[in-house]
Amino acid sequence: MSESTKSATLEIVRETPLLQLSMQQAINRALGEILDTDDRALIFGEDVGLLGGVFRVTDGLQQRFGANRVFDTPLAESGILGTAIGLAMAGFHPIPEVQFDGFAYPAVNQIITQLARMNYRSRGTLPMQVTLRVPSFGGIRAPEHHGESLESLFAHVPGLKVVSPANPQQAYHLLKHAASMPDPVIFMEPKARYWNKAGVDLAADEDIASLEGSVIARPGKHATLIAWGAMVSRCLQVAELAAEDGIELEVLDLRWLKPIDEAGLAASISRTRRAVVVHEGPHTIGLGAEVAALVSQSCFDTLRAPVERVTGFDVPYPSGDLEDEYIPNIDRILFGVQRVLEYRRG
Amino acid sequence: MSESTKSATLEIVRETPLLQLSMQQAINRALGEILDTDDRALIFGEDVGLLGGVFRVTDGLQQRFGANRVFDTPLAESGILGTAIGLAMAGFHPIPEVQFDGFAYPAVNQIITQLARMNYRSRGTLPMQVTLRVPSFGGIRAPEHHGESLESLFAHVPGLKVVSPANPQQAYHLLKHAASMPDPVIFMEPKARYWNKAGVDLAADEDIASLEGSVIARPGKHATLIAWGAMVSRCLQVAELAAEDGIELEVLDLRWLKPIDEAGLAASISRTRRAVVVHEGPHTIGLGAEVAALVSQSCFDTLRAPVERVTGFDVPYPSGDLEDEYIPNIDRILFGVQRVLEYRRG
Amino acid sequence: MAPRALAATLDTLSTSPADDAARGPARLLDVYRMLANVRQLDTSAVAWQRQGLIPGYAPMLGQEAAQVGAGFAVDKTRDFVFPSYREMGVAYTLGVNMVDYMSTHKAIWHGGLYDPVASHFAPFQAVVGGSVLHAVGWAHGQTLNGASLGGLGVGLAFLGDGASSQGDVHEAMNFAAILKAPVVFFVQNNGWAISVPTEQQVAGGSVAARAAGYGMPALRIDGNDVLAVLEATQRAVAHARAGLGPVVVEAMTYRRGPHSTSDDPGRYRTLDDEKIDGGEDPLRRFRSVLVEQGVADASFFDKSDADAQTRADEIRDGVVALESRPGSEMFDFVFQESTPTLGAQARQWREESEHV
Amino acid sequence: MAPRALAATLDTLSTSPADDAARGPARLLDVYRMLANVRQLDTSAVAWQRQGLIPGYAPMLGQEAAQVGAGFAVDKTRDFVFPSYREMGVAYTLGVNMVDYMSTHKAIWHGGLYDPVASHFAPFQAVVGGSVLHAVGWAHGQTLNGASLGGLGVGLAFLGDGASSQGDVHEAMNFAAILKAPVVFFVQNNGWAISVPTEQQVAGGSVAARAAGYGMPALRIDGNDVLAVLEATQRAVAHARAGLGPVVVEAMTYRRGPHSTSDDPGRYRTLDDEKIDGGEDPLRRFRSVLVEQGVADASFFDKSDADAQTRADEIRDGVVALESRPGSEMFDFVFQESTPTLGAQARQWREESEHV
Ligand SMILES: Cc1ncc(C[n+]2csc(CCOP(=O)(O)OP(=O)(O)O)c2C)c(N)n1
Ligand SMILES: Cc1ncc(C[n+]2csc(CCOP(=O)(O)OP(=O)(O)O)c2C)c(N)n1
Ligand SMILES: [Mg+2]
Ligand SMILES: [Mg+2]
Repeated sequence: MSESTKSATLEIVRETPLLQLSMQQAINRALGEILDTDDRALIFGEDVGLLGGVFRVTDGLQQRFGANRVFDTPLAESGILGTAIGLAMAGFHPIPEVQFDGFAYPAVNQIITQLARMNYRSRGTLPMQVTLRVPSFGGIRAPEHHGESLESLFAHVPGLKVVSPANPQQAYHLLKHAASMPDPVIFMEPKARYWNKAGVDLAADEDIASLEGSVIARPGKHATLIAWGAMVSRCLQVAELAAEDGIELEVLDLRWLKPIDEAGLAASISRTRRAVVVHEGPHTIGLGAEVAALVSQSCFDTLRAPVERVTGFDVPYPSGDLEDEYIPNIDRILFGVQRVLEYRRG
Repeated sequence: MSESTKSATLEIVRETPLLQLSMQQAINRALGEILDTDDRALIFGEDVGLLGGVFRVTDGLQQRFGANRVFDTPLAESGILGTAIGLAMAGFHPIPEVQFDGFAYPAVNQIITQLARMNYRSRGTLPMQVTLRVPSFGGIRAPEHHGESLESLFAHVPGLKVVSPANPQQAYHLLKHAASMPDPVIFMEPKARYWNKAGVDLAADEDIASLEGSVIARPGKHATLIAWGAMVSRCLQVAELAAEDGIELEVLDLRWLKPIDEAGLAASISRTRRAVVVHEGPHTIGLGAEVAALVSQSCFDTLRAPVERVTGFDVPYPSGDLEDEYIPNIDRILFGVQRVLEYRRG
Repeated sequence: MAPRALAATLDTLSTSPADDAARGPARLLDVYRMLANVRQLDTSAVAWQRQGLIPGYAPMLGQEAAQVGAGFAVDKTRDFVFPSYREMGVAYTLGVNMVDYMSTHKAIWHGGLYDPVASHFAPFQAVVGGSVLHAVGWAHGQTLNGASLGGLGVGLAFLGDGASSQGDVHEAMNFAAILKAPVVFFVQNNGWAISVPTEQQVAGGSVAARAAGYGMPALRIDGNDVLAVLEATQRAVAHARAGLGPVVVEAMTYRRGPHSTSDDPGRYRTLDDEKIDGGEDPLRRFRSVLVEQGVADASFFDKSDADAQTRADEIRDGVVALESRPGSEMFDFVFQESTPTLGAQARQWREESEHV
Repeated sequence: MAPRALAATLDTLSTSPADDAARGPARLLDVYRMLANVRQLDTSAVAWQRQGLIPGYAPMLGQEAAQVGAGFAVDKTRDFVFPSYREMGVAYTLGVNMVDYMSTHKAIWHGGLYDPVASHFAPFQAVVGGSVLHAVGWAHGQTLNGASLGGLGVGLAFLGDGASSQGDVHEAMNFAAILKAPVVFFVQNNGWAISVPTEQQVAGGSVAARAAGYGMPALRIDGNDVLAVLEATQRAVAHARAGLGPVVVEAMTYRRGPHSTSDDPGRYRTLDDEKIDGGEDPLRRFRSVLVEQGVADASFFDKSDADAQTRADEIRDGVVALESRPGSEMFDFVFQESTPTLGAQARQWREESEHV
């Protein structure tokens, strides 16, 4: 997608100083603006009110918009999603939060059988403008179920759109964009990146097209690393390291996990001819499998090595102490890069 | 897997007449034997008792084994699975039924966060010998949610094993094998095949190895069709048709959807050099993506065309009238075959 | 199984001003006409299935009083009904286009072809307990919108005794009571969830009895007495409309037919059970009332039944005429804004299946 | 928030023969010693977190009476406890190895390193409401096994006021009542679910009050009175043990500390609120009782507190000494019988991470 490259460039060439925001602040700011401009928008979930959410992402919003617009619910995720669906049927724009990814499972029935199908079932008469925020992925040494990767589950479900920002700039704009869409969007926030500050250009959202598809986070020519969420910055680190050895890795930030930017993937990999997809979730039938299958098909003639997948293992997400063994670390990604670079047809 | 071929051959060379059973009868018979030989085994779910299940799969079992061993539960799938977990913790061997695939969603939280993790969480001290039967897939013109394909969801989850039989012989033996395993196994019964009769050799289960991995349902050399559940017989039909045109298609019945028989896939496709994977579930991040990714990697040098995926579309499972448009039909599979056969490097 | 009137906290529920009108003779005749329509269409639909016109159907024989009574209490200019899969009688009473409603049983479109927004009747829905929370969310939306003249719009969730076992129903009742949402949980306790009798389903024996645990009023009523249902539902709706919060109405009725056209009740209950537990036919009961009150006579019933037959025949013609929806609609209705992937799949489908 | 003793259907619950023994002086001293141990370990664990020894902890300050009282009612030769994530005091009372228990807070192993089978204490579990159904299933297993001399083994599910909102808890109560399973649902109503007070969580205000809807007896007790908790739990256990079915015990208590070491209660309640709502410290209350009854004096308390400190220090040493589990265990415990895929992943992990 050519826009992708454009928006990446944008960050480099602009001159006015950027606001330094953490992703948590950027999302908080976007939510405030959404509530401000769309009075059908409602935020609710567990502890999103007075507490401002366990990650403080909704900090100050109840104080600012009142307890009708921003409210705490009882502790029941299916209830939260089911209520959101009913509110959307009544013409509201719910922006529910599930407190941690691992607690989206109790809501899966409502998400799959109801949220994702209501537009279809009603033949388009009951659109589901529901923006579901899910603090996602691991890396914060949290208790069990507090760091999971549900993108494969969500993105497999027809009727859902899924997006994950990699940095504060994206988080701000992608959330506003997602919230403007008349379809259910699952917004997966990489919680390991909540506190990292980076420049945000609040005015850069004029061009909707630049918010669709993937972006090239770093251009390169020897192989493409494909990642999303917190793995994007890790891949950028890997690219930095590899550059010291003269290896130029392109980093493609997928951003939209559904729909997947097939054209963007094909464009990058037909140039670099080698691909490594990196994700935190389990390997088997992870989103990496889809990416590998797509690329293996679209770049069949140009690929010089099998697509490598560096992913979480097919094991339950381990406790904090072992999390660095589980989440793709720099070493494992480098091994993957090495495999695609050294591959020779047998 | 060499055993696979052996067992396939077995069906051809044996001389004693086989019992003609439908899959529904074969499963019923297997369940009866399991209850007979393992007194820790319990069957429960909605309407599995007096009614014998809506598909009559548990017909007569309550009468035979009593209402302590075979019992109806209240209408709550999370309750069924959660109770099963507790019974397994108490040393029982639960064989719960979820009435239709689409009603497994309410149980997903218990399945993913509890059933699949209890052995891990307890460091092997609380094994989960739970055999969950799920009438699966479409093709019976049923109401909404009565025909879904949850294999991608299940097989992605670490800690679960997943298997789907393609014919009565397999159903009988695979269920008994699955039930003998000390880990949670999801047994996906292709409901469209419940009523088709075929020969069953009750005595053929001495060789456990023959129940693992995939089987070659029909040997061929021009391309491999990979399928499971009800799609196996459809692929066999396709192979029959193609043979009239001199095209010899191999049909690989995957059987185990987790763990996937990577060696069996590689063996077949390194011979045929072309692969089409066929499944009913949605395309994106379907199990077909994993199969395509695996094969694209393991057969990178030998593949002569990109792996084709002929699958359900990324749309909610449609109503009966459109189901033949949704489930891969013979035409669509043949188009897929054509694409892999006619592919020329650009 | 004999349904007995049980008014848990009846006193807290104000009587609605509509009650008297509900008992006026014209209204009573309307109610009967609708009962006759529903009975006829239900019986016809079973026949259509036997004739191969539709692949399946879930009869509501015996539940006409519960459904028509409840339907008459709905203000379809501002209330909204959240049905399950057996609410044909509610749909009919609400004026849903019945050909479009029946389309789901013809396997044309899962949610039905009717317009849920215009009908104030949510799409047909098969996940047991799945739509109950939607009623709560929708109702809370009415609170947020603020009451207009005459009070709040009320969400009516229809669920069965079986559905009451689902976790979602508990979450819905708790959310509704916490939010003070204007919802009526209308439980048709028809004695069965497929083959499982209420005693093995509903611990304690009554869904209405659970309401107290949420601090919610409840009415447990004879669901085969159409006027009792109408009155109870009106009172419940009035309570919710006034902003006083949710109410449970448990209508004790009986599923006189099979669970669906593919069910075989002989496996789990005898014909004698059915006769004893089913009690008197709700239509016959209402007919006696009308005759006793001198409101109607045999010619009225004959005429109503004949009209019902005519309407059922018209609906049949409509259902026969219904054609499959074009396959392209599979792709069209997934999203409001489609995606490139879906567009590509639709194109491939057209090439391979429509050969265009 | 002042906890009041409310005995919903107390009369149906027989008094257990153990009640008197429970009040014997030796037992009373044991109870106090355990309260002191638990208070000390809890306070220490918070300190460990501040010192960076463990990454996080969920304090149970203020809930000692509820947890120790309940723990003393458990027969650990045949009952089985299904905890959530805040049941340190129950674990301690049951004799769970506390270093192994604390390992989960050190982020060593999610379920804890203790042996749940030997301890009769299920793995540490963080999904709110997630283990309640397991207690029901396990308990039904005891029914199927048949009562041995002295009655059935009882499953004790520990849940919070927040957890009571989960659909699973409803399904569990309904299943248990239908199955007449020997389960005690022990609710610690500590006033809060993170930042959400019980009033916004539990419609109707009481989890115990819901039991009636399932035809189940319930006891609502002062959860800060350790003897009241012990007695109520014993009665509930005895009821279940006798095969009379499930019981709800709602212990009204107060979470005096933050939800977890990363929580900041100042955002949602004031120190004044805490003082007023928290009431008197449960340890101090029990101390007064012991002094009044002449069972213990200052030297006993000093000694108990000092011993508790010693034990906490020992546990600290154990926790400090705990090393990370080898990464290979990620693969070892997924299944009883591993798979080729997992084997290959483990090999690759070893090559790339352990360089073997
Ligand atoms: C979540 C879910 N589980 C199972 C089913 C299968 N099923 C359809 S209807 C039914 C019984 C429903 O009983 P009840 O709620 O009493 O309604 P009734 O059929 O009596 O109208 C069952 C088990 C379903 N549709 N949804
Ligand atoms: C299913 C689920 N949703 C959300 C959470 C996040 N969470 C952890 S504890 C908690 C509050 C629990 O409150 P309560 O049940 O009263 O127990 P308490 O913390 O007071 O002991 C929440 C929301 C979770 N662990 N599980
Ligand atoms: Mg029913
Ligand atoms: Mg609490």
